[in-house]
Amino acid sequence: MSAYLTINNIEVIYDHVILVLKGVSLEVPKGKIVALLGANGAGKSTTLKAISSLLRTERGEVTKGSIEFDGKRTDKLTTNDLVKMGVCQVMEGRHCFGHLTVEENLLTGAYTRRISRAELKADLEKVYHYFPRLKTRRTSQSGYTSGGEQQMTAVGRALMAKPSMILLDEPSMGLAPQIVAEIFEIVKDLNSKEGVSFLLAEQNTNVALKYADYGYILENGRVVMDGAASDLATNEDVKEFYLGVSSGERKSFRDVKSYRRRKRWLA
Amino acid sequence: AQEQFIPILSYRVGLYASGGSGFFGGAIDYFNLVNANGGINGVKISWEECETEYNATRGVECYERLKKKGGGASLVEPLGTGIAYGILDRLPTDKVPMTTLGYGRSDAANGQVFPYVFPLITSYWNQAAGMIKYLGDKEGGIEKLKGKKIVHLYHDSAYGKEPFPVLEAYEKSIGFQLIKIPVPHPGTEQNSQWLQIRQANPDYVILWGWGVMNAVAIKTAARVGFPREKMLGVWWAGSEEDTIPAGDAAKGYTTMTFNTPGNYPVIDEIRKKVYGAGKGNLSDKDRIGSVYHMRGVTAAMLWIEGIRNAQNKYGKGKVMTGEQIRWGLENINVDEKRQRELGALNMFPTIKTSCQDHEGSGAVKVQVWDGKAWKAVTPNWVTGDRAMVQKMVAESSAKYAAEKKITPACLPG
Amino acid sequence: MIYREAGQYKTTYDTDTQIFPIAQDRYAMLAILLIAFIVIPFVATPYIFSAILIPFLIFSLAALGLNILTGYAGQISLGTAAFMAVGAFASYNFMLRVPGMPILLAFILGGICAAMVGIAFGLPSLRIRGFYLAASTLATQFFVVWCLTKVPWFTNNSASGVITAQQIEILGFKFDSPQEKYLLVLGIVCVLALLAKNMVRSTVGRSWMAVRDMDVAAEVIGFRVMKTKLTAFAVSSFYCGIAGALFAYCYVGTVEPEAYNLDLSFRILFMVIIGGLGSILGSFFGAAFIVLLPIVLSMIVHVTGLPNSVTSNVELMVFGGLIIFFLIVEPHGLARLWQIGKEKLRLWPFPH
Amino acid sequence: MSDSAQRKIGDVILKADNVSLSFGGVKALTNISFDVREHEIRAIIGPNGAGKSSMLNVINGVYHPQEGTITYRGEQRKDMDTHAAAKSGIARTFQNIALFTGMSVLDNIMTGRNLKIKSTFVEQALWIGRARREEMENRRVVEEIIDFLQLQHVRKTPVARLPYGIKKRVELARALAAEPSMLLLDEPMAGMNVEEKQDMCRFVLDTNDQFGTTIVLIEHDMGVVMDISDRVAVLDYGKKIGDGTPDEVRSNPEVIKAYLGAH
Amino acid sequence: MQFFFEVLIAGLLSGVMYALVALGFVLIFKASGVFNFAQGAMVFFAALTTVGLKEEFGLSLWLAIPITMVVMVLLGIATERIVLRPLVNQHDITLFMATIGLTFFLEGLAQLIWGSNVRRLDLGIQDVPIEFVMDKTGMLISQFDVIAAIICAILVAALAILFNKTKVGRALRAVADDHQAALSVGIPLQHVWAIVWAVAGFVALVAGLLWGSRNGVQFALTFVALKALPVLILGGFTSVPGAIVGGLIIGASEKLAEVYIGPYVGGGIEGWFPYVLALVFLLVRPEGLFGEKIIRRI
Ligand SMILES: Nc1ncnc2c1ncn2[C@@H]1O[C@H](COP(=O)(O)OP(=O)(O)OP(=O)(O)O)[C@@H](O)[C@H]1O
Ligand SMILES: Nc1ncnc2c1ncn2[C@@H]1O[C@H](COP(=O)(O)OP(=O)(O)OP(=O)(O)O)[C@@H](O)[C@H]1O
Ligand SMILES: [Mg+2]
Ligand SMILES: [Mg+2]
Repeated sequence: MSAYLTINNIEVIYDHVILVLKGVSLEVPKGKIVALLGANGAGKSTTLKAISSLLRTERGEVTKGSIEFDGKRTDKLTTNDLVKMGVCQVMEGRHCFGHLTVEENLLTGAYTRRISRAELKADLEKVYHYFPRLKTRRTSQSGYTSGGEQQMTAVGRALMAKPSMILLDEPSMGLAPQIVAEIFEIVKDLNSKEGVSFLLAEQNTNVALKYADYGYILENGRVVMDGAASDLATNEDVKEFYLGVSSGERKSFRDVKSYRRRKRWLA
Repeated sequence: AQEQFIPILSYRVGLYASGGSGFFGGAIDYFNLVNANGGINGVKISWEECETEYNATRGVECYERLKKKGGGASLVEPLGTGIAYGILDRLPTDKVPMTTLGYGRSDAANGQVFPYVFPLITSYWNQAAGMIKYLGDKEGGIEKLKGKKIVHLYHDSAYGKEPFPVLEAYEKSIGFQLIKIPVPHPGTEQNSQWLQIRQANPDYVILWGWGVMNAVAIKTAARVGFPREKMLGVWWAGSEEDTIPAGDAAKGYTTMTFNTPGNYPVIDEIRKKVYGAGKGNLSDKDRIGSVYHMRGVTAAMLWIEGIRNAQNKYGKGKVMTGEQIRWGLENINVDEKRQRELGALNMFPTIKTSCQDHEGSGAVKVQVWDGKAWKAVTPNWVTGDRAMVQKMVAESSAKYAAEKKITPACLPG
Repeated sequence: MIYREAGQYKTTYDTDTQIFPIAQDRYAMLAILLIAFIVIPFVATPYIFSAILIPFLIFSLAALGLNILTGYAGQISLGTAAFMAVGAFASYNFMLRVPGMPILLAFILGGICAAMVGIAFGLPSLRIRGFYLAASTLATQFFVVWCLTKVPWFTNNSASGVITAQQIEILGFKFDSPQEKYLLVLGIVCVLALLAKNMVRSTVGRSWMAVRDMDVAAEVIGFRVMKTKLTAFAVSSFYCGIAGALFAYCYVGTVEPEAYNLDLSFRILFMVIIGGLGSILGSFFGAAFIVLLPIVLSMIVHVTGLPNSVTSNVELMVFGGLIIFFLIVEPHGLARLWQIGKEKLRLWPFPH
Repeated sequence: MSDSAQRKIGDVILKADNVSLSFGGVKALTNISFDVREHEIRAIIGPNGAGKSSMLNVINGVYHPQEGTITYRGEQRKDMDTHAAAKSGIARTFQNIALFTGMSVLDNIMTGRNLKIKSTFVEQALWIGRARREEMENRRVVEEIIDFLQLQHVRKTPVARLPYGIKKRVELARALAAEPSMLLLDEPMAGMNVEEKQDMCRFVLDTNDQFGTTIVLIEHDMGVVMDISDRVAVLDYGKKIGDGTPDEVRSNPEVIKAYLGAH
Repeated sequence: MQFFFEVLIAGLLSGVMYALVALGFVLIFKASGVFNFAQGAMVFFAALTTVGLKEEFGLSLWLAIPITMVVMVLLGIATERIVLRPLVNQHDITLFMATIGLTFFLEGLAQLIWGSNVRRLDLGIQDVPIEFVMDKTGMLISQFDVIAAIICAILVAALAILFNKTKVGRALRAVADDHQAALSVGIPLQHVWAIVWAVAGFVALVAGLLWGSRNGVQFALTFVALKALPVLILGGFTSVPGAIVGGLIIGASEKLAEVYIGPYVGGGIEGWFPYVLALVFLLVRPEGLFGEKIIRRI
């Protein structure tokens, strides 16, 4: 299986001094869903931003290694070029255009596409179909919509770009369980019907591993484990730390007594 | 090898760049001429320019930077009120004389209080007095101004307010009606002022403007149909830079001046010897002999006279100190004979300075823009009520002396 | 390796909240102060005093004031010069009209007057934000200068509106020479800088920053937004007022209201932004940059021997270009650049 | 439950009666009545846009309802005022992280203690006496919170640089610093993995246990909500469709239909 | 009464001239959230380039103007390349500061190339009262003003359509809200900015020609920006029609104030009056008359 997106041993430094990624390598094969797991601050978002070239806008830079998409190196490409090539990122923390209405937000998603009005309308309807809540709020300025509504807007906006590869940064954050399931169904749908590949940074490990084909676990800026999603889901460590199941049973949140940091793969 | 150093605090960028480049260009052209003619008794002039941007802070810095250069500054001329104020207090300690040709503190004419300041030729107060005199003459006698309306349209700053005491004194003594209308800096918009003027329908408008304000005033006057002949500008509103942008609207507009427009042997000499040798300072040769250029030449001429005076007293062919030049400037005497020698007969009024009178003349002239060039209106030099002005100078400088705890006295030669 | 904090453990919160928690910084600061107070007065020339050091210190103070308002409290102001003018003219009038007024007290009262004007003009900031506020502060700038020009009382009825600063005398000692004035300014600036540092590291400072970063949240936490913003305006204007008075008394001597024009306001804003918003040290860096750069530039361009009409313009272009350049290199200003430099030094010779 | 008995859930301290809030045409809350008892952990759940955050905003005075009344500690009023709410011991965290991005973690948490500061502005400028003592005292409290929430390693980091999950924790720390009697948490566990959620739950439970802090919690993770809360209110597009113990809510058909889905 | 109307109309017409400059600001602010301080310098630069080409190279005005247009477009592109691109996603105030740097650069550049002489610009539009109106009503209305008003109206209409009715317009507003998000959906910030700056250059050229032919082409042209600022805050930074409405209000009220209040307080209040007026408006509507509401939510 050919790799669609390849990350080769990259190192990322913010502000010239803060080393965040210390040699991360991963691949996303064409038409697959790959999950990127890891604790807070592991560097998931950073990895995604490195791919989509948004790093520069945060004064970060890839100092070592390379990123290739579809056989082309991306270091010289701008985010816009990448979107045109089909790579689209849904940023963590929503980032809606606050002064634009929900509908206008969605429409900007299709900026790079040259399509007829009718097609645009159809795509819009599709997004509304996925997220009916957005339809009722379509004329509100998105700055005034609720957190979850903004998250839906952000995801919907990316869908409007009709990408061939979507980088999703915590899509489930702040969404009601039903919608989370909905989003992952959409992911699955797009993946199986339209062959869209996904790189998914997700904290909701449970769901992520359920839908993904392959997974990487990031700790402290390094990949510490990778494997087929099904393997990971049955790995004891993963089960304990990421799925909250130890010795086969889910522990009640009330009963977890210690909040000491537990064993890690790397110190 | 011996050189007399003169710092040039010029401004060639910013709002007033056109004036600065003309004036300092003229001065430097004259330096070059003097040097080409062998210097002052063999002493060549050297100079260094420093860009002040017409900004007080930078001006002070330039002054401080250059005052010790080249064996010490001979004198300074910042051509800007703010800078002049900034260095005023430093002059006596540094022993550097400063000339302020046609601007700055009018009361600095009193050399007992301001030994190092020389508002050579004339000051704002004398100009204001001269204006009233001229307007009176136009009416056929100063008393005929009684009952007339005069608008003082001024740049709303210390500069525009400087002539108030004089104008108000005349208002009282003659009995005309003085209407003061300020224009906020920079004066790019004057519709309301000119509507007010049209409403008041005055007999004359005195335009005490600066920079872009002048051209706009002339243009707006045309828009409201106020005759330009009835406008009388100050000398800072009387250069080509003020009238050219106004185009046809400026025809017939009159202003004060302390130079007689025209051509002079010295200007020809500059054309020939300086520009001929490719050393000219102005990039645009059409500006040779323009108002600002001629003012610069005049200033330089008087400085050199001061230095020459000093040499006559302290030793010919030697480099003079600031202190010695101060004496030289205090004893300038350029009469018509001397003017002829300098190739500048009638280019500026005759001038004779003394410790009591650092101005030395107080005479002014009126010029008119004929659409292409400035022409003198009054053949003779005009002076207003000198006695009145001198009284005001005395009072005002006494106040300054009290504030600064200075005991007025003439410095020994 | 020289710049290591390794081995320096803080055992109390007191030591941790020190202004310079790292020993090397402390020694460096001490050294700088020693040089500034003891060495420089002996070695510097009058030119350096009166054309570089004095304006540098005065502008640093003004920049510090503006930094409190803009950098810490997040209110952009384009009216700094107006507050300086209030300080200068108020001090002048106190000296003039109150017999036997000690000059330092006059400065402080001048600063307080500026603070009051600051509060008055700060009131709109409760509703108006961002660039709307910035543009509105121009009202302060124009109004104050207009007022000083219009009301003759402020300038002691001087015909032209120009005031001449009185002689500076403290406890019988006259500050006349550039050197003496430098020491006076340096002393004042050091004291005020220390006070400012104290403010920004305690609750006042945190309240400013909280309001700057997110005023709604600050309110929810319990800060009173109105009080906080107005204190920032008051303190900032106080500093600017003192700086304005020093500008008149220790630098130019004779001033007209026009000297405190928009140009000056902008100049101080540059200092703050180039130096680093929200950094006391940055105010000094910024002032140094804006005071020195034109001087250095004009000296450099001078040796090229080009005609002045060319060099002046080239200077302007380079000045503008450098501002842009520095912003690109480090949008958070020279202070951040300095900090990054230090961090690199700390890691050196091992990268990361 | 045994420990909830220990915590001695008390009387109702906060009561909202028939509160309605709308923005233009959008009805965020319609006729909601809602109460909170002392020392309990009270959860609010509901689909996106249901009005949960709006409810919190009404409680601490960020939004002012058009109708209804709020009774807090026996005092009935039309609406709350943010400052008054803070003063009377209500602290909160926000859904869209509202940290002071330009400040370090430590400073952010210190701001939480601003209401405890008594020293004047002049004292602080001079850094003398009371000001310094208070600073040290508050610092000590804050360090305890930092230890409690395990934020030691980022103490001096500017919060803008922190990853999402840590920011959430800093926000909690800031709220705790105020030593509140009531804590409003708006999705404190969004963007965390299970392990981190477990930690967070521990923090919340411990706060509730040790300080007796009343907690109002919005959360989408049903596991968390059902495990730790005493009572759960369910909102659906501005209306309250359920209220009761976790078990009651879980079996409420209307709630299942609107929110939980078939699980 | 006649006089009152005369002042009023003069004010309204001055306001149109202010609006012309304000439009350039609005354009850039609305499209990128950048408060472009260099607008005044661009006005100066454009006007000076036109006259410079005309006088130094003897080109006809109708050739000089299109060439200047090209220069302004190149300038826009260069600005994006060199100044804005590296500063994407930075704080507003940083970008603001960068435009101040740009101001210095442009001022220096303009004067370096064309010198600092004051020049005259004649567009061939008479700046004298229209006789017909004068005879009928006794009012002084300059032909020049009328033409300026027409040009301004056309510009406003065109820009309003651009922003509200087109895809590019929507993208521009998105950029102003969030640079990073705009990038992430594939809006080519580089092109968008280059276009906007080029259009702003064009607006600056129009303003420069009109103001230049009225006041002479000189450095003071950069100061017309100061007249445009109150217009801008009153109308709202983000509203194209706001610029024109703001211009009319500011123009009329400042003239009326100067004429009717000025004399009682010593005059010269035009410098600050518009700012204070705008401030008062802002107290009621903090985002100006037509500006987008500033969203403050937690
Ligand atoms: N702009 C920045 N400047 C400096 N450091 C940064 C910046 N952005 C992120 N970091 C640092 O990089 C590290 C990784 O952050 P990143 O946001 O990639 O984590 P993450 O895995 O996405 O975490 P989370 O799940 O909480 O979102 C963190 O330690 C963070 O402090
Ligand atoms: N300030 C406001 N202006 C306009 N509408 C608002 C405002 N605040 C909230 N709303 C609307 O009110 C409704 C309820 O919003 P709220 O933020 O309370 O939802 P929520 O239950 O917290 O949802 P989520 O789980 O997505 O955060 C939403 O439709 C939202 O768009
Ligand atoms: Mg992340
Ligand atoms: Mg919510």
